[in-house]
Amino acid sequence: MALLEFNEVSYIYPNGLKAISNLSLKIDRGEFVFLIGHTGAGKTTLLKLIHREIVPTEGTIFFDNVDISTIPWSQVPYYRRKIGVVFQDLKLLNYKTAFENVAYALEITCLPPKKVIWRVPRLLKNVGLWEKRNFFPDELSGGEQQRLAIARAIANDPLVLLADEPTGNLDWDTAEKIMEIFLEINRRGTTVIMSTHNLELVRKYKKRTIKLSRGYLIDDYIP
Amino acid sequence: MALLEFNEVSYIYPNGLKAISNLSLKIDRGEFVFLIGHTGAGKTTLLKLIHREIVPTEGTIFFDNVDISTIPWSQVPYYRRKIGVVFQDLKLLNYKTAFENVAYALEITCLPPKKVIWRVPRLLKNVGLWEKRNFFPDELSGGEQQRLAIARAIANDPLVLLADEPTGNLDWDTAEKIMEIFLEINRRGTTVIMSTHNLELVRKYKKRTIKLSRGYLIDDYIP
Amino acid sequence: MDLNLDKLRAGTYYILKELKSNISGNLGMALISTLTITLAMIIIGLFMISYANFKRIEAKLSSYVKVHVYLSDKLSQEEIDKLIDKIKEHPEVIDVTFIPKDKVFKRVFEGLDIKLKRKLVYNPMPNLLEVSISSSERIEDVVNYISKLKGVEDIEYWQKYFKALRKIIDALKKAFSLVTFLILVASVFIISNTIRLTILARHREIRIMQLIGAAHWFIKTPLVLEGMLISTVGSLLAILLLNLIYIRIYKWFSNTATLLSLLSPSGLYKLWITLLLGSVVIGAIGSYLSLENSLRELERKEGT
Amino acid sequence: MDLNLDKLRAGTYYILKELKSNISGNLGMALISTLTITLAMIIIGLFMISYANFKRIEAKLSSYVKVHVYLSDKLSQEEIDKLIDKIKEHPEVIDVTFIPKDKVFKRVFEGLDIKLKRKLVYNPMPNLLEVSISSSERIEDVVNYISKLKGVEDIEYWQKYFKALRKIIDALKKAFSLVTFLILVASVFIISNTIRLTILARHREIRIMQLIGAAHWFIKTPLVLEGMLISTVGSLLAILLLNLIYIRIYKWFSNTATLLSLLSPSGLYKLWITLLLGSVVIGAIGSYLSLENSLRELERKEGT
Ligand SMILES: Nc1ncnc2c1ncn2[C@@H]1O[C@H](COP(=O)(O)OP(=O)(O)OP(=O)(O)O)[C@@H](O)[C@H]1O
Ligand SMILES: Nc1ncnc2c1ncn2[C@@H]1O[C@H](COP(=O)(O)OP(=O)(O)OP(=O)(O)O)[C@@H](O)[C@H]1O
Ligand SMILES: [Mg+2]
Ligand SMILES: [Mg+2]
Repeated sequence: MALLEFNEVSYIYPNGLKAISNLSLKIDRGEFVFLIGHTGAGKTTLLKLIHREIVPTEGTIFFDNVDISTIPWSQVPYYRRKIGVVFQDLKLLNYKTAFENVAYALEITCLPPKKVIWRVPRLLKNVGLWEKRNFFPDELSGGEQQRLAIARAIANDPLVLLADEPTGNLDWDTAEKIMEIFLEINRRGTTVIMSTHNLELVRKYKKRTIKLSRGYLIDDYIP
Repeated sequence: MALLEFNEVSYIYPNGLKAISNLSLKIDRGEFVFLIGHTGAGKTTLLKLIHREIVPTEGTIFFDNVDISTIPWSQVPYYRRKIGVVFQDLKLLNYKTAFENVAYALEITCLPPKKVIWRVPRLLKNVGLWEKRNFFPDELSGGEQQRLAIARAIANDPLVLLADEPTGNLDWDTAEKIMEIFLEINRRGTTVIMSTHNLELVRKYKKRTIKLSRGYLIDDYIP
Repeated sequence: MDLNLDKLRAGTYYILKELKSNISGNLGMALISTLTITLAMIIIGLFMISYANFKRIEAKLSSYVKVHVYLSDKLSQEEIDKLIDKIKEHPEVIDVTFIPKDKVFKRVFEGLDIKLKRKLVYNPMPNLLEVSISSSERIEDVVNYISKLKGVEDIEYWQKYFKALRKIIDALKKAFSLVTFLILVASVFIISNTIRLTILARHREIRIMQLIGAAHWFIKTPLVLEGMLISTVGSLLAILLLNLIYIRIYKWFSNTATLLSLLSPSGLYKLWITLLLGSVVIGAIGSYLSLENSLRELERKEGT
Repeated sequence: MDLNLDKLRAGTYYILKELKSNISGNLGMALISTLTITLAMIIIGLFMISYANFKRIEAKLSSYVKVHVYLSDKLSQEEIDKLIDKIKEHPEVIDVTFIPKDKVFKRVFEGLDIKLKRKLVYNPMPNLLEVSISSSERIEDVVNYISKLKGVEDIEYWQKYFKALRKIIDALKKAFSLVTFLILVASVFIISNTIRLTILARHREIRIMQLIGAAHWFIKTPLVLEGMLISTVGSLLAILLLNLIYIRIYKWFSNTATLLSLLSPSGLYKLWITLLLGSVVIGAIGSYLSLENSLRELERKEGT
């Protein structure tokens, strides 16, 4: 069975805009998927649906054979922990330092402090932010903030990683380094779904690519 | 005389980090300049200095032969109006719709309401957001938000346009459209300084390119 | 010139528009802070009403003040008349009435309400002067003055038996004034703090406006107006509620305590106007100061 | 099991850490809201102190309540004793003292403080029973009861002459209770509103925590604790200030009005404890409710 299964999913925002139209899709455990499409195509909306930030207006989404719309409110946080997310707008906690932002993702699982202190430095070093560990998000450059969001997203060794435009503020070299990190955790079993506008990355890494246009799935191929 | 002149400018952030080191630079009226460099190189800091969001720790910046550090606090807003900025983190006003965000940039100059109502639609259509005019920023996709920030930045026909990574969330086609807009206002006399990680754009448009690395100006060439 | 007038008109229009969008964009906060201000205003209002009525009751009680001067039997009518004139010379004395000893006797026992069926062989009572004075506070003065006059055998005054009570009332009055003052100060701070909180919560927006190039007055004016509007609406609500409460209390008082008339509800309009103006001023000052604070803090960050 | 205990310990640690970082991250807001709560608590405290002292003064005044029962001359000593026993049967009656007519005569004139140098041929006064009753409020009851007994010629009571005053005091008492209640409610709302404002201002952060997968309790607990801490610190400050103020008032009262003893400052510790506990509870409830609100609103947005 697929890890993630969309069955004729549509989503209409409260203001009436139909962002996802009749979308069916299967993603297996351990896949690496690029999500592309013009701006406003519905990439972020699709990721929000998987993360259960929103629930489908029509259709169903199965995660590990569970219809995620049926997860009760109190269980949603536990579902979300299985999924690491790099939000397009980063969503860093402004009152916490870089270190604390990453640590927070571990703390919510009540991981013992020792393990947190052991794991966070590795994560920050991975994205090249160890020297900036005591900086607050608004003291970081745009690219540094993005890397911090990435470190946080992968902190929990999630089952699925949703990365929404994770290289938008990164130069090519840094973007490649980040891609290496994603490929590495993908090799270790994490399913990665990454939205991007950087077609060069898509071309270079040759992974399954899903293309959206105005909410419709118009292409799904492995180069 | 150059429009903008940096004389051995250094900037140290309050936390002690030296983001700009001993930078001298001249930019003439009507130039189009790409600002490149790895993440954390100091591009945003350089733009902040021009915009007088921060003032140099050492050295002086002349704008139109005026040392901008000496502009009194009460006059700073009027100075800033000469400069349109696309902030890297967009800085949209969340409680205003797309229309109102653009209109606000005109309203602060006390432009008569009629002219505002006449000009805003043109700006929104320019960036392809006219249908989304009544959406609030958090109802827009990442790319749409970025285009909104661009519309706002050029609303006032600024003397200088500072665009900090304005295409980071845009697909190639949309990025090219935005570049066309920038080139158009540049032709009409606006000096444009645009930081970017998208080297393909830099390669394609063949404009003066300034490269920063760890706060130092390491390259300044016209291809 | 024509252009400047246009700008002024446009600026005014934009500021009002901004005010509207500020409030609708932060409706939850606006409502909560309005409610808080209503409550603080109710507290102030209750105190001011209480104070006004307290003063009134106090004045009423004072108007009952009379001093009884018992005269020596040796005085002739002429001497008594002279004495009355002398007493009248004291500035606090309003009126002096002569009461002959027969009436005094009757009064004492009637006053005590003891049915006295038996007759006395002779009247043990002296002649009496009843002296009305203008205020209970200066009574000791008057008593002192009179007691030094010739022919005065003894002085009695109502208050004497209630010196304790009088002291209680005086002490209460002072404590009450103090408490009123403290509560007034506290409420004013609560109101300006509430407005401060709503402005603190908008730091980000204010910073963005500054960066886009909005002039200080363009940023400040709508926010100050908002602070004023919030506190005006808050105090209007408070005045409405207070009026309803007061009318109830007033009615219920006039039923149970006929002797004690409160200020009539319609007589409070001056108080309401004071409250309203006060709150507008507090709102303006509170928001202006916290804005100055915010803007200056942002300025500091700028390194200028 | 061992693992769960570890988790519990870690969770507790993180929540306290979060509490600390919340406060240091929002220091301005925390300070302003603490101050607001201090002020509201001062208002509550002033009222509770006033109320306690008012009650005390009231009780003191009531303790002076004595009813004078004038007896028919026809009663024998035996009949008088019987009458006394009957009066004592009334639950409100504390004590009955017999005063023979000679003493009554003396008292009436002494009580009125008229120097009576002349002698009376015979005593016109009746015998008297002085009845102490427990509360001035039930006096009419007692008087009614006694007046129906045989051998009672007349009843006189202090209050009678001050029925107006009594009514004023009663009315004041009720008005005071009402005002105290209103102010209490208002202050409680002010406190919980203030905490609401600080939580509203953190909407964005709360949303992010939810999206990262923080459990509801993990988000809520530090914020509820913060609300409790803010209102605890606020009320501790208030208690400190109130104590200082009260000691002043107390000292100054004991100088000026010796007859009127206020509650001693050390006797207020119960009040302080009540205030403290009250504020902790209000802080907890206020922040809990507004968090529930916020979380539910965000849930609604999620479309679930
Ligand atoms: N909260 C919202 N309410 C209403 N409409 C929304 C909301 N968020 C997004 N939209 C609209 O839904 C459409 C799809 O948005 P989405 O964010 O999924 O696009 P995207 O593919 O991520 O675009 P981008 O590449 O620019 O990030 C857009 O037209 C956008 O305007
Ligand atoms: N407010 C701040 N306080 C302290 N340090 C800062 C602050 N803003 C940026 N920095 C640091 O200054 C350096 C330069 O930052 P800047 O934002 O100018 O980089 P940038 O070239 O714009 O990078 P990017 O491409 O990632 O946006 C970085 O190392 C960053 O960590
Ligand atoms: Mg998107
Ligand atoms: Mg930058």
